[in-house]
Amino acid sequence: MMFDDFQFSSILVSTIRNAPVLMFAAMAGLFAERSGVVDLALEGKMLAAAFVSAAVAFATKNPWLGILAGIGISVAIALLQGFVSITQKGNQLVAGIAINITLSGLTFVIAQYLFQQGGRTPDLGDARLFDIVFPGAEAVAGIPFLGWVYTKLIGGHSALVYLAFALIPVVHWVLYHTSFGLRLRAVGENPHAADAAGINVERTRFMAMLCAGVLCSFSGAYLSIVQSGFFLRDMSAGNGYLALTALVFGNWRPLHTALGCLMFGFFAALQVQIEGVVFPGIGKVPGSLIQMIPYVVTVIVLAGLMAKSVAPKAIGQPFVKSR
Amino acid sequence: MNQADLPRWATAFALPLLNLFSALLVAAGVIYLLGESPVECLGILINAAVLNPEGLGYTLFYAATFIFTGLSVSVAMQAGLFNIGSEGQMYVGGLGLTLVVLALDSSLPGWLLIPLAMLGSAAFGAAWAFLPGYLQAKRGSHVVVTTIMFNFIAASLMNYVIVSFLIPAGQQNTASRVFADAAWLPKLNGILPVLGETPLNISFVLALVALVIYGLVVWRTTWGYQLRATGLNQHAAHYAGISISKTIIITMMISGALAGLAAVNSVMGSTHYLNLNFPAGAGFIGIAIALMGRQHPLGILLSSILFGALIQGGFDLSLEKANIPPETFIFIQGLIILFCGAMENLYAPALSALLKRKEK
Amino acid sequence: ADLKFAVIYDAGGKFDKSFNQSASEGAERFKKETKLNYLEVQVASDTQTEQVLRNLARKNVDLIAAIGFGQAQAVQNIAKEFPKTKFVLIDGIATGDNVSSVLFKEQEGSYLVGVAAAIASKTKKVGFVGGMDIPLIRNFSCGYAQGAKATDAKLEVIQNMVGTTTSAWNDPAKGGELARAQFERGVDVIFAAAGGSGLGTLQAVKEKGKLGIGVDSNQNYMHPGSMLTSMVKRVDQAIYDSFMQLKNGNWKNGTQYKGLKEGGVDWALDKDNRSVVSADMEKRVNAAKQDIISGKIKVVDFREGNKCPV
Amino acid sequence: MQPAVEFQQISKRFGAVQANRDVSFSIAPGSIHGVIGENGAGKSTLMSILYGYYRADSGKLLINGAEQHIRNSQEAIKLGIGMVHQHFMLVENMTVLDNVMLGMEGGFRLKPQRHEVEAKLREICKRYSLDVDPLATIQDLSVGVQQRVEILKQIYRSANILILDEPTAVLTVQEAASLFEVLRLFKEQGKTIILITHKLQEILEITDQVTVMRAGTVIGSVATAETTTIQLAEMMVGRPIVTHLPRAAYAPGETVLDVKDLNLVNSQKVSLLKNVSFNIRAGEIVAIAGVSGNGQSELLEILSGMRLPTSGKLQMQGKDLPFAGRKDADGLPANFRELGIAHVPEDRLRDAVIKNFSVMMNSFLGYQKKLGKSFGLLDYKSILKNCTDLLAKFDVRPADPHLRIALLSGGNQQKVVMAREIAANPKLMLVGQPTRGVDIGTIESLHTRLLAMRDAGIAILLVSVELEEVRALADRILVISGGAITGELKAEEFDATEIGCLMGGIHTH
Ligand SMILES: Nc1ncnc2c1ncn2[C@@H]1O[C@H](COP(=O)(O)OP(=O)(O)OP(=O)(O)O)[C@@H](O)[C@H]1O
Ligand SMILES: Nc1ncnc2c1ncn2[C@@H]1O[C@H](COP(=O)(O)OP(=O)(O)OP(=O)(O)O)[C@@H](O)[C@H]1O
Ligand SMILES: [Mg+2]
Ligand SMILES: [Mg+2]
Repeated sequence: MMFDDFQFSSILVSTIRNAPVLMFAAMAGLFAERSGVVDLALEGKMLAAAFVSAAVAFATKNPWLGILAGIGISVAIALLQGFVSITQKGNQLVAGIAINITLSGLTFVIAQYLFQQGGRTPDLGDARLFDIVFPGAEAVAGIPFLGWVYTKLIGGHSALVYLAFALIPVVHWVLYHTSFGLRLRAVGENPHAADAAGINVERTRFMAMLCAGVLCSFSGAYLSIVQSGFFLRDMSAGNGYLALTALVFGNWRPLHTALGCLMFGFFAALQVQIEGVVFPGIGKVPGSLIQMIPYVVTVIVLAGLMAKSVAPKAIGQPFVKSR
Repeated sequence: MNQADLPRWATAFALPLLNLFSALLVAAGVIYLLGESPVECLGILINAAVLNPEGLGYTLFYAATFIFTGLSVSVAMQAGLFNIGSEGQMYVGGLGLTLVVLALDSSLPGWLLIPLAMLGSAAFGAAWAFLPGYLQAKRGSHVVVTTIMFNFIAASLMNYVIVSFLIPAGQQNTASRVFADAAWLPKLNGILPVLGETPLNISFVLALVALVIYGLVVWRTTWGYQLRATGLNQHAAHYAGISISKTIIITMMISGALAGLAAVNSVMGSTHYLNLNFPAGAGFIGIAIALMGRQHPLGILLSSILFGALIQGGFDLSLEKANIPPETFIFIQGLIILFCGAMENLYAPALSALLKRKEK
Repeated sequence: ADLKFAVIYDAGGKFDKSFNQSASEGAERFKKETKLNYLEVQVASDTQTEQVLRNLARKNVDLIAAIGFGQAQAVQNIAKEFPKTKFVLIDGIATGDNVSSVLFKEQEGSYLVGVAAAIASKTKKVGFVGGMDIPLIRNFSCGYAQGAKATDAKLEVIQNMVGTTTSAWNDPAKGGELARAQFERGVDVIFAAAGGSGLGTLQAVKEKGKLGIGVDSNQNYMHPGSMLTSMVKRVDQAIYDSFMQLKNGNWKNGTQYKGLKEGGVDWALDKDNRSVVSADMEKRVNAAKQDIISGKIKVVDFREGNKCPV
Repeated sequence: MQPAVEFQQISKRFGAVQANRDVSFSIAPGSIHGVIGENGAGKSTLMSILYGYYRADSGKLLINGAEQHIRNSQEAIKLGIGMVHQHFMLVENMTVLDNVMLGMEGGFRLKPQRHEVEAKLREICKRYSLDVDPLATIQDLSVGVQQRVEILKQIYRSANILILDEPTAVLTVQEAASLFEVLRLFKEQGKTIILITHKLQEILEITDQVTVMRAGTVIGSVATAETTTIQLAEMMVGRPIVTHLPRAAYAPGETVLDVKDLNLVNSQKVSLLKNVSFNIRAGEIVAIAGVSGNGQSELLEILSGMRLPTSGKLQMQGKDLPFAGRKDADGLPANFRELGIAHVPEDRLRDAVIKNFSVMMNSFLGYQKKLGKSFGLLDYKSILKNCTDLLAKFDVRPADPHLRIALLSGGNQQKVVMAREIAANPKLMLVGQPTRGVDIGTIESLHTRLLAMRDAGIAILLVSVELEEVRALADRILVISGGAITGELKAEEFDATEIGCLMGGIHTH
């Protein structure tokens, strides 16, 4: 295969498919972290939601019920995380890591107990979420550029993909144009000031965790009932941490964070495409080195372009009303 | 409501024990649901991990690795740096020692080769941590993010190096050749035959030494003072004339070196070759250990042993009980971290109330 | 007393839908036929392998099957320590009077599915999704490419690996994504050798109405009609044979290489893929099989020179 | 008439500290009530109880005659209580508008309310002559303006009982005066105001009644008209206070610090210091007077090595200060300290102490390198001894070297910092706002220390916004405005009006 072989169009479509997993999780993290709770537990919530969504979708043959159940479990875990890090004022990093480890084990154990397939659920078959084909897609498919845009780039994805992209302006709006968003930001920036203004800091943080729970569940559901069609142990595969990276990268702002997710999606897609490509002058780069691309790019971008990211000030600190 | 009202014995022992007990109670519930007797399982677990000398040997063997990764994470935390990259640093550290060993194991005696190899692992680990440290210090790039990235990069790089250069011709195991005997760490069962056939080796002793040095350096030296000052208040540290960037870079390199040294135990003490993904999460467990052990030498030691025991005991238990997959113990580890590491105040109010009532 | 048997799976685990699972099927068949039970364990690291092997040997297990190349060194060590215990090692080589090593010529089976893929492909582009860039997986892909290119020299083979960490074997989302990316580049047949991630690949294949090729055990049943075939690696047979030999008293040590000729690898043709395998294809694949067995076609083993001829 | 607020036997304890003990007094509606007391007397704690931050261990709280159990600030706000805290309670990266709205948004969508509130704010600003831009971001505002935002918040919330905890600690005289104008307007409207301050002059100026606290208890409540600052001071500290401290005759030695053409331009290309030149000689106190935010902080930072100047010649005893060729100031303060420069920074909590360290561990911050034994080990034995000595000498209360320093009151933290820097036996002492938030007893002792240092031949640079302090200490006064020195006066030429003009950037000569 030669260098000019690789296809930009395919990379773009792939980017759009790759991004939602990160986008949901990063937006979930955004709610939690803007409220001052470090969310290292994205991975765990994602995994739990992936499992429960798949299991329920399989049992009921209905992907929507699966998604609903996924929301339930993810919210439950987020609230547990809230109990530990908000009510108990425990170490938020420990809580996050503990939840990830716990769920990595627990999802396997339960999946194994229920299905006896090595921590896997059976194939969902028709209970997977279908791709939405836009009306008239067939008719325009033949038109050179527009056809591709309509049927492949913006059409032909699952509902969750559209939800993910729709979320970007919504999260932005909630954060900056509603009283909830105002309180959320205040609580994450200076909880003492918020408290003095008569805001219940703990309740606001719990609300944020609730949002984080709901959003993160979509990420898990997307993995299991859209992308894979079954649940497999540890299938979150580090995406929770990547989402967190995108969040830091995006300076805890919705639009920039989404951009970060798209960037990861893009480089993952690019990496797929240039594996095995013969570069002029360089030759074939070993696949394992190509796997590094998204990560190396992130480091370079972080070090070069957007050196200083400013976290919400109160992040990671439990709110204690004294000196 | 807070710990301050409680006597020392309560915060140092009673609360952690109550928390450990709670975690085990939840675990027992799950084991019961899986159809096994929790009491019997606990018996097997304790026997396999602690009472049986050989099992204890394995427990301590695993603990030795965790002490190093736990120290790696802890020392960075003292400077306010959350080093998630111990995993990658340990992995690359393994390469450092392997290169030394592969080059010299036919010519040097063990007493010279082993320290050299350890130096190699520390140097490579430190080098791998240098860039995240440098970028944090000079460019303000978040060390959490860069170290996560460096873990992925290490995985790719090591995959490339091992597969392309280290696998002996015609072999399919994704590992270097087996080291010559000179590079095998002396085992402790030479001195303590009761341990039986365990890979427990002198790196456990080294780990204990490292704990002591860590404690001394952090709490008793000027440098340690500067380290903690930087971690607690960078403004004040700057005011005090401490070079923040130097402290950050050096601390990250020490952290990386400690992570690199974690490779010594598993590579030179057990498998005697460098294989793909050999750290197997030990770097991440180091985070849990540092957090649970509150970055305190004794805490790190105890949580390392607890985790070693869980891995060893859990493995043996899953051998005996087909219904309990080994993953159950990942779950239990998580529970223990959650209860002991993040909910340390769970029982403080109740205990405090109880003590007050007794006083009256 | 009854003979005692044991199987040690590697980190992939008994249910990997791949060679560990195949091993367990072999042991299960043996148990059914002989009513002789066996122990089974899964190890997480190379250190544990040694521990388990020693434990089992001490419990006087007569024959221990160790699955996966990662266990080679441990088998070598423990076999020396316990000369009375017998060991059968899959995918790796250990020496000793009490050790039998079984290796498979994956390249030969892969060659056959490569031929099938080349015939089935309408776009003249076929894909390969591997778990990790390691010699074993390279050998699959190299055999596959050899078969495909031999059938049609102009045919393009596009390869991707899932990752470089252990999650590379457990990332079906990425496995699926690789498949979709390959489809967009025109691929219409994909051979997936990526453990759990490969299941995601095959799922995507089905969803997009393309053809997939399974690996290790016969995976045709997973998506009937969407599976072109599977490259079966008869680990089950190797385990079954080894157990049986011990029972019958004719157990032998030494290293065996099992290719097409020895029935160690093959392509799978059953009711589930009957509909997609044309008579012509069946004929040509079987012809290639005969040529390999007879030696007329030499399939290069990637591991020998760390190079692939195509 | 019913008192607006009545405390009955309020007690509150933190661990070993009895912050309030049986506190009882009442506050008449429509009055301005002063609360004074030494650092750590329990003033803030009492107000926090009133505002629902803490719950009293025992005692009763009556608001407008009815007993109330205020469990949190929401409930306090509902009762019409507002509080302006010692440390501003503002979200720094938000606008004034958002800060005012916070907690009182009045609907899910912000947009419609934003317009309404903005209009209302502008109107309030006009009515009370408060100059605040509702759309400015807090972190861009000077402390004086931030203070106004706090007041604005309370007006917007139409608080009827307003608590102000040391509102003037960081304000200039002018700023304080305009604050008091607003408070008088409040009073006219029948609002009740509780004012905590360490400046007795202000008590006399504006309050109707004053309550004095000491060690958690009430010493007495008196009508302001019937008392004097001297009486109040004595009630507070339990002994007479000397207001005019004795000092040796002005006899400066050789030049210690020489600053020539110092310029500082920040990353946004704003010029913060402009051609600043001056010198300080041994045995004199040179004060920099000015409204805060006019370059004083930056000047101190540069002279202590915490920040690099853009250009200029800085000499210490005839030798250049060692920063030439450096890219950043990382680690530089250590070099400056070695030359005998000690520094008491303006923001002690941020720069001068590590809150989570014990007093002892803070007692050598900055001098840690000097304390090393062999192998870089710290010599805890002598550290503990030194620390115990310092605590005794400076009367730090409680004198417990193992206490976390955050648990000391602000004044006592300041004493620890001063003690540490003085003990270093410097040649040049840089002192920023040494008595900010400190009670008068402590001010007296800190001033005595500084004068003793001067008399001992040490060069001292004092940065202070308190003209009283400048008058009490300085031998020479430099006035800074907009980053430039706008005038210089000798101690005997002290003239508050002229200094005020210079501070405003108006040259009189
Ligand atoms: N949250 C707390 N935990 C422990 N001790 C506290 C706490 N808050 C206050 N204290 C202690 O209670 C006492 C009273 O403190 P408070 O802040 O009320 O004093 P203050 O009169 O406001 O002093 P200042 O004039 O310095 O502001 C002090 O000794 C202080 O150290
Ligand atoms: N008098 C002493 N003699 C010897 N060692 C001491 C003495 N006082 C303190 N130390 C040591 O110094 C260490 C830190 O002292 P200290 O507890 O005052 O500081 P800290 O800021 O509270 O520390 P930490 O960060 O652990 O809370 C302690 O762990 C102790 O080992
Ligand atoms: Mg106060
Ligand atoms: Mg104060």
